[in-house]
Amino acid sequence: MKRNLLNAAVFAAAAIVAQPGALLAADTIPVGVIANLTGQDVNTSLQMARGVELAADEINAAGGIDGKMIELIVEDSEYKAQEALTAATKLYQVNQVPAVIMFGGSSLMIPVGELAQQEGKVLINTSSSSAKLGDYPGALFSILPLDNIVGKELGQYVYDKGARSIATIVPNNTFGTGIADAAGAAFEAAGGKIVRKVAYTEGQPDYRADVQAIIAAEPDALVGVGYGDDSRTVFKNARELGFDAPWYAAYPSIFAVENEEWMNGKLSGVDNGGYANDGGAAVLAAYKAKWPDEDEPLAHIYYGYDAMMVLAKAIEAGGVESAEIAAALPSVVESYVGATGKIVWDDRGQRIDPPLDIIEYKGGKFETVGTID
Amino acid sequence: MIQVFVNSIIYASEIAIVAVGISLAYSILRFANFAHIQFAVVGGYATYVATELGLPLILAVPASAVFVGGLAVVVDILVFSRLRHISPEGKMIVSWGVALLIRAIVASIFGGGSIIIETNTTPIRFAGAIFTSLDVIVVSATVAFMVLLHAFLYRTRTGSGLRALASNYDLAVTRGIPGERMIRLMWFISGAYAAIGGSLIALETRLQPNMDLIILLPVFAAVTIGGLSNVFGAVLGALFLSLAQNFIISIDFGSLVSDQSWFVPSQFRDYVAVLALVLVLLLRPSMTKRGAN
Amino acid sequence: MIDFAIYALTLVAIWSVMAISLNIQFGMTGLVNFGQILPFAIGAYAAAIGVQYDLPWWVGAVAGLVAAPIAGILVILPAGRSSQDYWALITLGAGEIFRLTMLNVPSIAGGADGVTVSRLPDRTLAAGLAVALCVVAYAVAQQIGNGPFGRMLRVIREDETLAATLGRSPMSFRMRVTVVSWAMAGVAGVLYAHVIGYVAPTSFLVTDTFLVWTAVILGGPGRNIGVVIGAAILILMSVSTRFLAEWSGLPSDLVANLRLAVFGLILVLMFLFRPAGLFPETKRVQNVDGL
Amino acid sequence: MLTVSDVSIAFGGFQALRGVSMVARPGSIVGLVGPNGSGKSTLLNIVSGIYRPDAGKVRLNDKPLPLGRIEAVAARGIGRTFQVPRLAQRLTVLQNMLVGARDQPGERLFDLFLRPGRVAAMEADALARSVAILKRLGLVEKANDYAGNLSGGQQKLLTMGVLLMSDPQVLLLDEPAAGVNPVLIEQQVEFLRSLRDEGRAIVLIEHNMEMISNVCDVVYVLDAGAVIAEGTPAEIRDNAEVIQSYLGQPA
Repeated sequence: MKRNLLNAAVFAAAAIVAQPGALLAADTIPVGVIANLTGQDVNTSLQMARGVELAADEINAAGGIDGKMIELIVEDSEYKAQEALTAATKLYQVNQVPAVIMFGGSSLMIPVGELAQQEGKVLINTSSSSAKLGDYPGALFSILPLDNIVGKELGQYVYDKGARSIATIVPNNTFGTGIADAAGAAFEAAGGKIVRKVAYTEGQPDYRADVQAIIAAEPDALVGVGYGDDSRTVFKNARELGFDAPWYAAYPSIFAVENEEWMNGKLSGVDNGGYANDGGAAVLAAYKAKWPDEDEPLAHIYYGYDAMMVLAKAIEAGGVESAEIAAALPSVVESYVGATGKIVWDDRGQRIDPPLDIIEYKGGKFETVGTID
Repeated sequence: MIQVFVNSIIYASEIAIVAVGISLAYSILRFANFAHIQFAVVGGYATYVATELGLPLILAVPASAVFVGGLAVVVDILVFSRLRHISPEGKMIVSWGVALLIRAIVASIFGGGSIIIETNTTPIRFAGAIFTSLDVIVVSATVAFMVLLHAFLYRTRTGSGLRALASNYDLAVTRGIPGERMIRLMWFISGAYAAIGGSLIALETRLQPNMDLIILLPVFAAVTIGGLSNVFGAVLGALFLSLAQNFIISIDFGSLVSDQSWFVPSQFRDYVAVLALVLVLLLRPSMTKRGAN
Repeated sequence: MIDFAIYALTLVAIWSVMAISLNIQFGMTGLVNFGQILPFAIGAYAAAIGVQYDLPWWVGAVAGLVAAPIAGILVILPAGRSSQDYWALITLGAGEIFRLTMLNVPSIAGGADGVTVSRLPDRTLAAGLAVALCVVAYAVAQQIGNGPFGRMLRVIREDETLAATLGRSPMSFRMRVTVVSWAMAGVAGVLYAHVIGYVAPTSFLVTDTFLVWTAVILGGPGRNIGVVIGAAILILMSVSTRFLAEWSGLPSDLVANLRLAVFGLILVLMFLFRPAGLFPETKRVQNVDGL
Repeated sequence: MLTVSDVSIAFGGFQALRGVSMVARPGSIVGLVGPNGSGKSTLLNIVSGIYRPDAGKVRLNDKPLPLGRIEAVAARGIGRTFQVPRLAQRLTVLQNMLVGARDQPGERLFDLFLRPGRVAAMEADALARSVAILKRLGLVEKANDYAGNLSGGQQKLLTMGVLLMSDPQVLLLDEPAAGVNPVLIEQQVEFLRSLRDEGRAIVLIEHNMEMISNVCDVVYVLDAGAVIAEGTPAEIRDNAEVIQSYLGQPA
């Protein structure tokens, strides 16, 4: 709260002092960022935007791209398709940005992807995992990988950890149900039993009834995925209601952990590798240096960071025009190892075969305890 | 099954204490106040701020209640008192404007993300039901505040004055009850109860500026089932709604027709609230006929 | 810049149609509809479902045009005799029932994720269609508002018992008004779906209904040109705050919240100081000399 | 001919009318008198279709009226005014008059959009009739004023004008003279007589006994929901009991 007010005051003061209009000087490269700064899932979205910011800081500190500084223009999507399109139209047409890095579900990403394709612009997706995103090759590139591999590995992992009955809890969208189905199928194929499936609508004030039903079903373990405020609320309900079976997750690092002490040693799962590598560690260090008073960041900072980094490399290799960026992106990605590990794209610019790690929540943060080939 | 009742009582407690304020305002001013829901949200945030400043909850919630009660009075002085003569639906639209304004201010100050107020709770298992020590506090607090409100309305002169205004405003005023002063008092109570309810909800769930949109329909449904202007009817309405909501998601419909178990997903609780709201409004011919002559 | 202006014009035109459709109901007839987003959402989802089944675009459009007024009849038939504050809550509930269904039943239209709709490829074409729809809606609303039909609507708005004692059925007029205005909003929804290229439940919230309400209250209930200007002011304010955020350097979330605050303030201040709107309904003067 | 037979209605526990019968013939003026709360307005509300009685019938020309359905009763040719004049306050005097005209094609969407000629012809006709009636009422100078801006008396005259636009067989008038200045009352009396001479039946609630004596052919006296006396104004005036109990009240 204090931060927000303070920010506002500082920005207001800066606005009076600064020369408006000088923002887009000729020696900068404008890059658009679309995030939902209001509406649902705000915290997660802000984390992604900060990841982009960290990358831009790093690039600019190193002298920019061929001497030109990256200039970020952040727009709010309100988590609404209309506003996302307004933001994208403004960025592409008024600010003339060649590329936009965006956070948002498929209901926002797909219309903006379609716009980007029609206009011959570039969009980098950091958050949506819909299979339809592959329909815009040459315009829409994804840093976030598709789900089914992770889900499948998760099912096997849970069985290997000794669980024989599980309950699943996921948000009711393609991402959540996709993971639940893949993990459930692998788990059942290995010989396990699913005792309760929950797919919740996001944005509910509490998930008490869901958690109670899971407790009543007495599973050996809980398997799920989630992010943002909803995951935090699920944890809160589970903790308060005394649920204490282990928790296995796909992408545990994008969870917003609610209570460090309670979660300690309880949560593990299959995640994209990379956060534990040098790149990830460096981003984490930069984050803590820039925002020292904040809680542990979410994994979305790494996706935001990598998105900005590959974009910068593509501009460096190809040029500042959208077409040049789109042409250069697939090749620069091949040699890039970022905060989320090695990036492999299929021929439509969608991330596949992400490095998979087993990570555990210990002592307030995630530790990599193994890898999956 | 006990679990269903326990959950219903907990949820009903959260909703009821917000709902009584709407009924109270409706009984005297005859309009459904959207801004009331926002008073609850402000109450939740005020409690959060008070705890951040180091106040224990037992003081933070009353402080929040006084603050929001005052806010409700200020809103009345600035807005509603100048619009006593306009139609009920006009007041409803204005109250939406007030709600929007307050929500935007809250979001500007606290940011759009959600906040969880730290509480120390322990799980309790009783007769096969699981709940928490916080739940016990929430339910007891609600019962206590309801008893208090009942005693005020039925055991004090001021309270019976308020009831007289509710049953016939003009008549009560001609008999010497100071209408406008009592309306201010009513706003204070209504705002304070909203704040208490909002704080309890915040403790049980989480705080976010658009929390109002989540609790709007259940609260209005509870008020409507209770008969809009009947203060304690709203409590029964909340209980009835809550029972219906929790039963619908606890019945294993799947096992009734096959050996696969299938439950109505918990988000369908919202339907129960909206459908209850709409059906009750449609099926109240005696009330809908009012104003025919 | 010009492309952005064309896009903004498209939004202004679509939301103007919504404002006109609410104006016929509320401004002229006094129907307090807090669920005006419902016919809009029905139109948009009709377009989306049509596309899902690979039907040509016009099938979805016709479906939207037909389904929206049918929904209107279904809502008004049982609720049409309720007093206006009840009717307000009932329509609000009806809109939410539809949105919750789309949100919670993914097999219909993708649930929370929503579905793609074929997007109008040409921005100018989209703007042209939106403006054309707006002109048609305006013409229809003018014809209704200025004729004997609109005169009787205003009598119903002022005093429905008076209308009844004059031998008119207020219910019949309300029903017809609902059919016309919900059809209008339904078509606006169809066009909206094709302009945005995507339909998801987050586009049809209670808050969106109140955006339309703010436009009507600001512009002047009962005056078609007024509510169009009201909608234009709100949408242009909405898009221009993005430039304000960039220019001032204020965080865009703060600016977005301040914009909402301004919308709330508009509603309150208009009621307090200018209840007839910026462009109040005009007095219709007729020449009686020589008769 | 309007025939009310044995009409009763109760609200909650309160018996507002008990077995009231009344006849109003074309070309006659019937007066309803009695103290406040005696059921006069309730009777008018039943005849005009606002309430459906618990028992009894109301017939117009031997056909029962669809009681409880205001618009259907009005469509049968029964027009009424109210104690507090009901007008569309934010429409002009002229527009209020035009609203009174029946069967307007312009109130049908089909005709409004597709037969503008018919609509215009009807409008021109209604306009001419409105102006003629406004002239009779002395309100033509006010034609383009908002109805809400007229004085109370003028509003009462206007409500009668609006009624006449629909050419009703029966007029039910609830205290047309209350709060009206004497000059306008004179005008009203003239007007009522001319309406009667056109062959209409008029039922009149009035406390002003002078007006009752002047214009009524028959007078019914109601008390506590029942008719306690009926007759010509002269007979009623001579009924000492009636005078004692009820008509001594200030008019």
